[in-house]
Amino acid sequence: MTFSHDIVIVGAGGAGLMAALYAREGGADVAVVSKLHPLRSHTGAAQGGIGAALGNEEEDHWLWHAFDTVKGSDYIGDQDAIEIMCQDAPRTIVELEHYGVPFSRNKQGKISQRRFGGHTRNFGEAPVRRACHAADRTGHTILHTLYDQCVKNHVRFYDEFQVLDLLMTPDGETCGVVAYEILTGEIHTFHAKIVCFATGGYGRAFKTTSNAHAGTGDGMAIVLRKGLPLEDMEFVQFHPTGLYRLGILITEGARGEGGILRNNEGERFMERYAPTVKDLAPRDLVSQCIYKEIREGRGINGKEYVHLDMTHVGEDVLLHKLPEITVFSRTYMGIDPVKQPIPVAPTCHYAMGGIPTDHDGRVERAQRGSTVPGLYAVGECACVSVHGANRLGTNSLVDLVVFGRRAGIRMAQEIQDRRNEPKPLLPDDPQKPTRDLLDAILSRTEGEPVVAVRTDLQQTMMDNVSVFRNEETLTQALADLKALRERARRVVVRDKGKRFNTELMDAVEIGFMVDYAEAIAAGAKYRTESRGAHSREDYPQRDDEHWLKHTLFYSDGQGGYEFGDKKVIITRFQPKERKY
Amino acid sequence: MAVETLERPPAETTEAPVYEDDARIVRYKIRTGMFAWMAHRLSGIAIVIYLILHVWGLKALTDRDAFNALIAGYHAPIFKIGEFLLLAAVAYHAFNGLRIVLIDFLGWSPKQKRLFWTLAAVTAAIIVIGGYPSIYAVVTYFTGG
Amino acid sequence: MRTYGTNRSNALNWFLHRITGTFLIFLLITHFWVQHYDAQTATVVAQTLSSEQIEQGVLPEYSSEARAAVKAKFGPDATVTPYDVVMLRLADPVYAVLWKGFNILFLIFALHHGFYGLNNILSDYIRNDMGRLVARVLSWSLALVLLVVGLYAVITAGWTY
Amino acid sequence: MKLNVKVRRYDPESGKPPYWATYEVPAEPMDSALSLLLHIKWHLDGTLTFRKSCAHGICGSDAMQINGENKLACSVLVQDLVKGDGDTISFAPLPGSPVIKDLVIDQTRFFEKYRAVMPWLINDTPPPERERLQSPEEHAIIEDATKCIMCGACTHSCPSTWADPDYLGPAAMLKAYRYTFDSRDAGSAQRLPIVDSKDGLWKCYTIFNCVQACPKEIDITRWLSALKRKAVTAQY
Repeated sequence: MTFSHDIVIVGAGGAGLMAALYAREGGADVAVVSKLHPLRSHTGAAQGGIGAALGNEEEDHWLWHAFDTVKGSDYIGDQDAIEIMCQDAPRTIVELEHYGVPFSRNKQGKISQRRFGGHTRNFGEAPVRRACHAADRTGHTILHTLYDQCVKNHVRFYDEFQVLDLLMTPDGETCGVVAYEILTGEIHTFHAKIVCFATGGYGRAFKTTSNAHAGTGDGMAIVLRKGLPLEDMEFVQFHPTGLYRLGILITEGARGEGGILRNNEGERFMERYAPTVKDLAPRDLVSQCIYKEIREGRGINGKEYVHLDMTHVGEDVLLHKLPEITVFSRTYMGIDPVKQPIPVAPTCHYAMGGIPTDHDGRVERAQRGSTVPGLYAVGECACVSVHGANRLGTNSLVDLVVFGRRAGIRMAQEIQDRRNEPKPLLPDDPQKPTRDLLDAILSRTEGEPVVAVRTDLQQTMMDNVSVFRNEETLTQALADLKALRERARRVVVRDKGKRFNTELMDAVEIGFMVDYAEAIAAGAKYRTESRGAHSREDYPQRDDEHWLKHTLFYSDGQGGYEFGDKKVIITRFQPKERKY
Repeated sequence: MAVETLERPPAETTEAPVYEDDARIVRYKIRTGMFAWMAHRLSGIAIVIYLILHVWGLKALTDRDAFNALIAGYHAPIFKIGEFLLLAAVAYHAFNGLRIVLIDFLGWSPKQKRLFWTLAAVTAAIIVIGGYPSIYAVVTYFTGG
Repeated sequence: MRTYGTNRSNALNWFLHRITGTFLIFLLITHFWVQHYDAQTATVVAQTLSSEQIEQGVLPEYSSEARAAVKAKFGPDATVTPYDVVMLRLADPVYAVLWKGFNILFLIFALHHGFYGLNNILSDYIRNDMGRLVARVLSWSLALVLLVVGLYAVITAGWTY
Repeated sequence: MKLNVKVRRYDPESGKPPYWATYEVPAEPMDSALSLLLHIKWHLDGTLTFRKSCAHGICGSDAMQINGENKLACSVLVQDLVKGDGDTISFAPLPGSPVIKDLVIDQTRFFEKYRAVMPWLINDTPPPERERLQSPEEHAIIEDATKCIMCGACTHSCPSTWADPDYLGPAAMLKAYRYTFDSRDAGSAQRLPIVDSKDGLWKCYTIFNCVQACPKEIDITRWLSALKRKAVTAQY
């Protein structure tokens, strides 16, 4: 069946819903196609807060926020985009509040704000209260409120439809997507003037991750397969405080409320690495410090974790400001954070890189201005780039809402401008590649199960491409991925049915995962310096002379790839040494 | 076929059925709340049936002999047992009803489990004390006392 | 898509259900006390009669207080049957109005409470609207009949005594 | 330890009614119930179908009936379900909605009810330049209700829902509460008539199955009672 809409948004997390809502309010006919029900999206797992220089608790200025973001990005974030984001953030948060997001409040009845890693007052002087929050369920409340608003505004939802292909005319104009309806096993074509990807991150490519099972980065791989690039894929954020072994996130807000990291000697080791902000240093730094402590034998009981000590902050703070993580610790670790420290270790958390876009979410083919007609990307799957080499805590939600909003407004405008044009023509038999792909998997009777391939992929990425990398591990990872690419093409599924065949979707996803995992590993090997979350043991220094630039990864889909470069935009803040 | 969709049209293939269990009562773990509710409903139904018979019986109030016969009938052993069960049903229904009112009107929902056990104890005491004469009468009747 | 929640408010009935329920607790206690525990007025006493006795017309034996009260009221020759014990209260006009008022209130509250509850159950388990309507009409009709019967009995009781 | 995992299976394409399948699964006491299902799907039987996503109790995908009670599979641990080796854990789909396949239910009706209660902030006065003020006390009234993840464990644990599929159910009415009692909302005149109806509030008999089932430990009954009182006072 063919569905026809002005705009098709793929993915229904914070970015997708924000774009849908603003595009809808701009008068466009918007469909949101998502492989999960929108409320199951991973935006809901964002805990600690959303940063904006509202100044509700103390003096704050958007320029300070911008400076922190630039410094956090290790000077590779595009400063024009960062300025837009930090300037837009307060207004956007106020709009979210008007939509009904139940933010926590301070005594004056204003939105309550708290400290977060890397956010400082007056260009790095001391930590500042900037993270607006709803207890430690900030993403959850934003996601639900946005969904409520989209329902109110009659956004059309296609829930549990997995998009498998992007449709483009021979001239390179976007004309729709092909999606697999999980419920019925039918393949559908969505015919549209604009397609917007909001498919989120790829944390599931790593063994230990805070990301959902659904976080398989489908959108990035689909775009990559169309010959479009992925930007800065080597920058993978590891959140310093995931629950040991499980990877479930313990928000940075825990340290914002006073939590302290300690090694096996009980030492507050962050004092040594970041004397000014201590435990509230940015995530890349804290993750690297934890790994160093563990390597130097100061992990707890000789194991690969350290302690997050919350015992001194008091039961009241834990129960009212951090209730979720208190429950997580109790449920999954059997630990009461009121009385005992929480065992934590870095966990794969966020993709700084992604589909390159301009400030309105329009996807770019190569250099700035080379936009792909009708194609947008927002959220974690996109790379504007505001996060550069390392994202600051709270800035993911800021990115979602600010650029989701801008893309939505821009898309509605574009639909208005193009209202007299017909939709670009669909290619002949648009569903054929998808049908062939699925038929090939379903007809195979001999081969490995998906889980074997996925486990090996996650293991090699974890061993070789995580917090610390070097030439040797990255070469190993690329060799492994080459073999995994072949294995992923030969996976077999036992479920041959049409109704709700999740095993079939797993088999498709493993193909996607190999594609962008290669972009991550190859990008990491290509960038011979250490910057932000990308830490090369063989090139421990930042190298602004050669590497103050973005990388663009192009793939031929067969394991062949090449790189392009893109200039970093610097407006106010000249690169200097990054010290906290 | 291109569809300008306002509401999503139904999928084309719907041969595979969904399985819908039409049962109105589902097997589920019984905790205090659900037990209280089930007992409340059952006792309620019992009391309504009694109410119907009782009010209907009031017709006898206009006739001396009929009324005396009716009351005499109430003293048969089977009615004495019924009397006890009625007391139990009424006492339970009354106190659990009180619990529901406290929950609905005063927002005592967080205390509902404690409330249940407290009122259950009170109800049990009332049933024992209030039901003693009926049970005693039946026991002495059967033991020939 | 089905439309939900389009009919009229049921808040009043729900509220009354709780109010009548609460009142019924106190009314019941009084009713029980008078019928079973007040030695002067109890018509049902802790005594068991065999079926033969009932067939022979044996009546329950009342306490000395009840017997004394009946004889004091209706004269030394009066018999002490359940009917007389009831009439003890109803024969006195002032007292009778109080008791009749009490019983009428009790009757109305009990019928509303009981039949509203019954209707809840019926409407829960009957799914189609027609079935619900039929059940509702039948059950409330029964309640109405009982109300008439009950009112008649309570009001006329003791007139001929 | 080894556990016997009983799963209520239903394959619509086989034309057969649901049946119970048993699998032997190795498990640790601290494993979540979801990990048992993942083990079956990944290593024993790939056709087993269930929803899952975040795996730590915030997305609400994997609500199901576990050992006869509705729970989130990812938020309940093996040690809380069994005593030891060789014990049995049973998994069944949420009761009261049509089953699509195995543990996957059709949530169409569930979300129709959610939509029916107008689950959004209604306030026609032009918003101020900055945020609308709300005191911490006013925020505290709705905070518990904002924890809801719409997993459906509550609505599908409610005997009123089982008996009458048209009953709005706790999840939808909790949403109604969340917005009606938001100090910024002015829509109770529109929202209350929906919940004050034969499909709504009055079929809540304070059974507490919903509170027991809620993985976020929301005292749903408490908030529905408050909504009932509001509906009554709004009438008179």
